[in-house]
Amino acid sequence: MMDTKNLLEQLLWGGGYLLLAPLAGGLLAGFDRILTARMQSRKGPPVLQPFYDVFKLLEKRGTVVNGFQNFYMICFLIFVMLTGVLFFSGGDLLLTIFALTVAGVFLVLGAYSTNSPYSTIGAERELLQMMAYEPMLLIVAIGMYLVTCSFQVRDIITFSAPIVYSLPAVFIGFIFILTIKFRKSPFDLSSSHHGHQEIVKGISTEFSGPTLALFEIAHWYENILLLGFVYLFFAAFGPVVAVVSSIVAYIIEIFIDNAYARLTWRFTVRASWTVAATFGVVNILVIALLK
Amino acid sequence: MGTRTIIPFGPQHPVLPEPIHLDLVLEDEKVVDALPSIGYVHRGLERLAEVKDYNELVYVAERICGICSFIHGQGYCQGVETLLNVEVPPRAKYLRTIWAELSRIHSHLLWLGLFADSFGFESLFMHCWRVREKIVDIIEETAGGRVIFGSCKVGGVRRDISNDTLKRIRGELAAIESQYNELKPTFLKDASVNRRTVGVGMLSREQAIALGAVGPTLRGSGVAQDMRKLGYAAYKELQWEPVVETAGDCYARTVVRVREVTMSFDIIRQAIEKIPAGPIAVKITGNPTGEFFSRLEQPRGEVVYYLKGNNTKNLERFRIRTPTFANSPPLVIMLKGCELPDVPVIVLTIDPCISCTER
Amino acid sequence: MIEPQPITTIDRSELPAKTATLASQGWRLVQICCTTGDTSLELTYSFDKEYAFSNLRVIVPRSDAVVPSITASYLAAFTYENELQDLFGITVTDLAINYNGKFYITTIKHPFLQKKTNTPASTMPA
Amino acid sequence: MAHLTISKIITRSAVSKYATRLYPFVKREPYKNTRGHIANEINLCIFCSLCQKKCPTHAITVKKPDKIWEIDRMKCIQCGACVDACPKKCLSMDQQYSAPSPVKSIESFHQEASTL
Repeated sequence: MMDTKNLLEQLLWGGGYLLLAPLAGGLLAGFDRILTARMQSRKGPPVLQPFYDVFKLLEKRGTVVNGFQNFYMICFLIFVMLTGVLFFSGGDLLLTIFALTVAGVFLVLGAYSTNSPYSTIGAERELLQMMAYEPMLLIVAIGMYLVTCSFQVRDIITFSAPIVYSLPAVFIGFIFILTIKFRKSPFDLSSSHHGHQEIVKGISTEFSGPTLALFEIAHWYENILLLGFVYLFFAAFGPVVAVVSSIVAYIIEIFIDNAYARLTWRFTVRASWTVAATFGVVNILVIALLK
Repeated sequence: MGTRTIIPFGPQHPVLPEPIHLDLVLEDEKVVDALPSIGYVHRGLERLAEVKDYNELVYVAERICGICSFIHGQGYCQGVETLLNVEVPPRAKYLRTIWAELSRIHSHLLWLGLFADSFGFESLFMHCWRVREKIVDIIEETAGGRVIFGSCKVGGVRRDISNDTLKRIRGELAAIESQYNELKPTFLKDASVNRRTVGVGMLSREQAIALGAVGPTLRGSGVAQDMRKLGYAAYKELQWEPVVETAGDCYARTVVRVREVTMSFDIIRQAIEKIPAGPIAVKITGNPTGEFFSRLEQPRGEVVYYLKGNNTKNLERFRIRTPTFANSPPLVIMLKGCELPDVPVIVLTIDPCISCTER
Repeated sequence: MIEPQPITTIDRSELPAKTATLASQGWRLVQICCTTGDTSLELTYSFDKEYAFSNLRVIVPRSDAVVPSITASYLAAFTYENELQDLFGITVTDLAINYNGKFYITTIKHPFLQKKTNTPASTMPA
Repeated sequence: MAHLTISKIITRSAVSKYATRLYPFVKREPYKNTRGHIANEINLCIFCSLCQKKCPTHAITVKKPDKIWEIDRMKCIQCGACVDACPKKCLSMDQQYSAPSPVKSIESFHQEASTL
């Protein structure tokens, strides 16, 4: 049964996510660019640069190859937002993961609809990436269920003991696939970082102007959502420690991004399944046996 | 068998911003065929030789390419000097050696950076270029330009480097070399880098010879051939041996270049120690006659200048065969059967210089 | 530093056989070069084997500018031979990979055959 | 085989000052030899037009009757051939690069009659 107070709280959190996630995500992206630049001995842009970029993109004239392209991109953004709302209002973790997959599928459809060889290859790679990270995401959900006996985020977040203590290996596995989700080296396969590599930005090649801005904003929403997952592992330590832990996880991802070459999809799938099978499954078996 | 797609690679966005175009025929992500086309920016510099004074042509030769600029000028001058029967003073020979090796270091560091970029290693790319910048500074201090030296002329060199400056540069180079040494393990030992280079783009020794590969592409396949062994400039008075690797893959070609940078540092050190005093140029009289193939080792490989003089101010024929031109057929063979993500990596291992090729 | 650079002048009909011999002996094709004369075209094929340098020369009249291809023994020659076709208007027979005049796309057909003129200053490249 | 081989360099870079120069605000001192642009001490010029003859890009035009010496900055490649050729040594290589410009322009030096 849901009382009014609970509903209000959910609305507050969901609404708060919708409003604040792009702000936080954009700032995070700006911080990412500065830290990356410093790791490369450069000064880097101002922290607000991602916002400038997006505003500039929004002002540009949109060029589309296929009318459906924009429709798919809007669906992608809406589903990412929906996923975030589900998660932050304390909804079902499993549902969140599936909604995120649906969002991803819309992105892939958008890339396929353009008929460009680059985005087709990018879309194929994106599908392979989804194949690579899905098992581990499910293991995260199952692991959390085993520990807390609930798939509801609101129950997981209020669980008394830090989940990371019970699921250390699952956490490592999750950090591993976060690299794929954040589109960072060594797994930035579907959208190569620089425009002059083999697939010329791949999945986002044919998106421009306002549509590309939507892609960026969706990516900010997505990043905050993913850091929310990290938060869950540390929730019992209190909000400050948990937020700091999420930021540290992000810094680790930036570090990995700068310390690795891009690898191939074969390796990505093999490696992430191996990680899921060893770290994830072993951790879950241990938990299940100890219960 | 998957459906075949043709994906254009270049001319607008190849790995390095230069206009080479490859039509890649793909089956899924496997490259079944690669067809190169060039000629987008062909400049016809060879014909310019027929209307320009042979002394002025040095400036044209230096501008064939911005990266291997010095050696283009040097090769042209050596060719004309041979036709004129002129012996360059020893100090000029040493200075040419020092500048040529500086340009080799800066070219290889540039390549190492671009190569890192080809497999998506942005930070390694930036750090290679950070080190390269120091070399470019030395070049600007001694020659006046960052990449266009403008220092060679028929009969010698145009400017001297004082012995004090040379000593100071030796110290600076030692510091630069230690910075460079920090970067070496990432190319040689890093797991993610090795996964992208080892066993990729195989070229056997026999293929390399049959297809006319030159430079690090040839040496990476186990052929010890480095045109500096012909003994031009001061090379025959210095201690060095061609760098050879036998594996014939992208990794081997990387190792060749990584080791060559170290060797170039060493050659410069030796040259600074041995450099004799004396004049830096001789006076040139007469007009070139006869024909000569001037062969030099560029950072990218053997370059051949064919000069034919007819006892006038202009050369009758000036033909430049640049290393990238010779390395294109091996590239096509290496690309067949590779995976799409390996294409930029393989293309870069021949160190393509399209502006040279489009002379 | 002057290395011997022997040049052997041969007839164009001997070319495929001679290059096949060189290829079997492990010589590497260095370059193919064309020099334009008033009535003839002079082709020089250069080879290298362990720093030894050797050349074959074929002279063909401008009116009958046809040479056999050497791609049978040296596949790599296709770049040079396409260059000969596009810039010098030489017909290369039995060329393994023939771009049919599209290797260099030039505004003037066979630009290297044009008469040498003193380029006026205004048209010099900047 | 090793992982994270570059970690030492990127960590050190992240905590120390960046290596790049904030160019328009911070400029490096040019070297003594830097080939920036050609300068002409026009009052010493005798308008012999040797520089015009030696210039490989035909960037220099000398108009002896009008006592005008012109240089097309966009054509000039800073090779310094004119400086080497100049008999009066009125031409020199300045260390500052010529400013970038969206239009091609020819810079003229005019010698006042009174100075001769």
